[in-house]
Amino acid sequence: MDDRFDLVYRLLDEQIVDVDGRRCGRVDDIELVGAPGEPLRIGGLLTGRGTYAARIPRPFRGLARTLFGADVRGATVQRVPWPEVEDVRATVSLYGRAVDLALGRDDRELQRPFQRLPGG
Amino acid sequence: MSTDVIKLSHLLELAVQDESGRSLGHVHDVRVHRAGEDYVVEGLIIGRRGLFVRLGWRRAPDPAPVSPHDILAWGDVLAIEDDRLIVRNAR
Amino acid sequence: MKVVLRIALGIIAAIGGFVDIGDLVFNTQAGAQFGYTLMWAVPIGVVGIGVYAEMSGRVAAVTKRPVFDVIRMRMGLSSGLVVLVASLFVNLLTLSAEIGGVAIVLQLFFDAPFTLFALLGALGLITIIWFTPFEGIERLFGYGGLTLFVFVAAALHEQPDWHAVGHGVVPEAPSSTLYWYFAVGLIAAALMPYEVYFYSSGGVEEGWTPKDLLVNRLNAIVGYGIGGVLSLGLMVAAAQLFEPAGVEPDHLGTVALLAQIPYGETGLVLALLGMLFAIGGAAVDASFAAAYSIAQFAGWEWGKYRRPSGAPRFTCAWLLFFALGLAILMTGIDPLDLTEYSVVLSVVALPLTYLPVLLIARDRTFMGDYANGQIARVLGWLYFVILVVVALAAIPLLLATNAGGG
Amino acid sequence: MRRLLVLGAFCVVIAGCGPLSRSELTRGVETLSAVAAESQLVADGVAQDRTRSTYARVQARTLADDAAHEAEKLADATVEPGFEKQRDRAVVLAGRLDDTVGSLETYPGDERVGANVHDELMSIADDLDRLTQRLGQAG
Repeated sequence: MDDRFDLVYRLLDEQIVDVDGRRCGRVDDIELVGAPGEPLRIGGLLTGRGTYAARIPRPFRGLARTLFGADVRGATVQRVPWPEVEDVRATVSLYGRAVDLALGRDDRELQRPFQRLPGG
Repeated sequence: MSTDVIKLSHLLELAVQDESGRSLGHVHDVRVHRAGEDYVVEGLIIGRRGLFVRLGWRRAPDPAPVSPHDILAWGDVLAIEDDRLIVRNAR
Repeated sequence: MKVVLRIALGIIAAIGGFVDIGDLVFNTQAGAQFGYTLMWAVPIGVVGIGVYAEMSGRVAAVTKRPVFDVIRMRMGLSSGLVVLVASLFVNLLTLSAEIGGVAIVLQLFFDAPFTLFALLGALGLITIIWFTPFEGIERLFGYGGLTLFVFVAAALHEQPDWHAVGHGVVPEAPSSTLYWYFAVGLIAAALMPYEVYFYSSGGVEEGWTPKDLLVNRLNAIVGYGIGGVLSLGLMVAAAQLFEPAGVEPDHLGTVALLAQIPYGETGLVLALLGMLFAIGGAAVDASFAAAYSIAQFAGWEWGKYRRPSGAPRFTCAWLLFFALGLAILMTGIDPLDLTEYSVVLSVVALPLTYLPVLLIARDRTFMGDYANGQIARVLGWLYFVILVVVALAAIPLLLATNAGGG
Repeated sequence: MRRLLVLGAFCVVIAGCGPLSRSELTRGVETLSAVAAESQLVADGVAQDRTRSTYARVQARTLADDAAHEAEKLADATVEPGFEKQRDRAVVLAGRLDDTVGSLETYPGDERVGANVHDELMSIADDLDRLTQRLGQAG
């Protein structure tokens, strides 16, 4: 990844892909660690529908929470610690597998009924 | 080192004012650079051409600034409040 | 040699896949109402879809990003969400209209209740999608749609008045609101955005790289260009066979008469088969376009290159859209009314999805040497202006003409 | 949303009950002419055995429904004073059109019926044309 880049332009809203090439969410928000007067660094990426409300103009946040769910860590929002990010190019690639980071869980849960069908 | 967490979504579109309350526009993007294993924030891209910046309109291929005075060094940020971001008065 | 064959097969599929229920209806009605005088609108739409498809295919090949990926990254979450909801809505109307079209054609073959065939048609399409790989789906419907060339043959068979055809290349100056409504409808019918979502996602599905840019360009220019000939064939045939007789083709079945009159039962069967494949293919494309949009926006795994269980939420999405499309049909709404609304509303939403693609296609950060060149830049922006004008004109015209009812 | 629906329903009611203007009556007759024209093409196909019977039947049924629908619409509406006669004439012709195309639906494979229907449709089309002309001259 580039030594210098802009978060919105290059990282926010990008596709996250795990080491097996599986798409497992988008960069819906970014956690920055630090405070004014001291360094601020990227702490991790947030992904999941629970982040949507915070991204939407204030008047619609209540509606968004109803539609997409509130921010519940581990349930509607998953955090990917920054050291797990391998590279930021066309996609955001991870060192690990989605399952180990609790990403793409809904896909795995829905997988089983389809696997039982012929051709599934 | 502080463990305060600021979400990017909170910074985006936040109104920027200096100490005397003069409006400087809104935050449109955040520029980071590599520092060892980490990426640290070097400044905020602020201004009034928000939509164009967001759409990638006035962007050079490299993250060259939109225009030098639209980049605000992180060191100049004094406080982040709920609905605004306060920066040091321009010298 | 093998490469040439592969390219040719792809282009042929693009030709056959160009026409859907909207093209069938609008071109035939335009010819029946206004003779050759609206022919100019077809190339405007065809070049537009070519430009849009070429850019989005190029972006897909170079950056591996299909259209809704680009929309999400360029417009962000909240604006992107608005675009997503708008596109899903018109996509659903389109899908519903196409399923209805399949049911009507089946009815013309076998004469049984419409609702039964809507159900059977949808189940048939779902089964085909379930078991057939991506390329197979594209080819099956694309090749089947080629029998629509019977309409081009019909148009030539009737010896068109070439002088009048020549006049059709420029708009008529003092014309009615209905005339302009049809102009917008013709442009919109050629420019249905679901085709582009499907096309660019297909590029990613087939693993396109910059090496495939020639294929992409040929598909967009030659494939869609020849597809446009089908549209013109319908219009010219209707101008000769329907306009003098005073026929107003308000039913999908009427379109098939254009082939039956010169070629009898053979022509009729070819026309109906072509319509079945073209409309069925469009239903598949539209359902996939909807599922691609949601999955790309939300970051789910997607793609037909995986088995249905390999991208389960994506699979659920297209199944759900089939169900919703059927549900709309079950309300008893006329599929042709649905078609008109879906075509006109599509063009209203179109600039929203077109602009992000244009912005990425010109951006050297993402595209490197493959960013828009001189021609693509000029055409790209020219079409942005045209699209905005057409989008702004569409709704007032729809209301003023009572959806083409006069 | 509910207000919109009520407003929409109101418009439909108004449009359905207001007196039919001459241009609306003319438009109705033109629709019948278009149905007659298309039916002739279908009947032609049957007469010359150049079609499939399922296609002819479904298409004839659809067209007969169009004619019946138009007949109902015209019969239910009040018209501008002075046009009652033309309206009644249009309703009669729509009924004839419905019946004629209907027999095509019953015998979509019978060439003789096809030919008869075609001739009958020609005469209905002529009558409709005359009616349109009269509507054009009046007023």
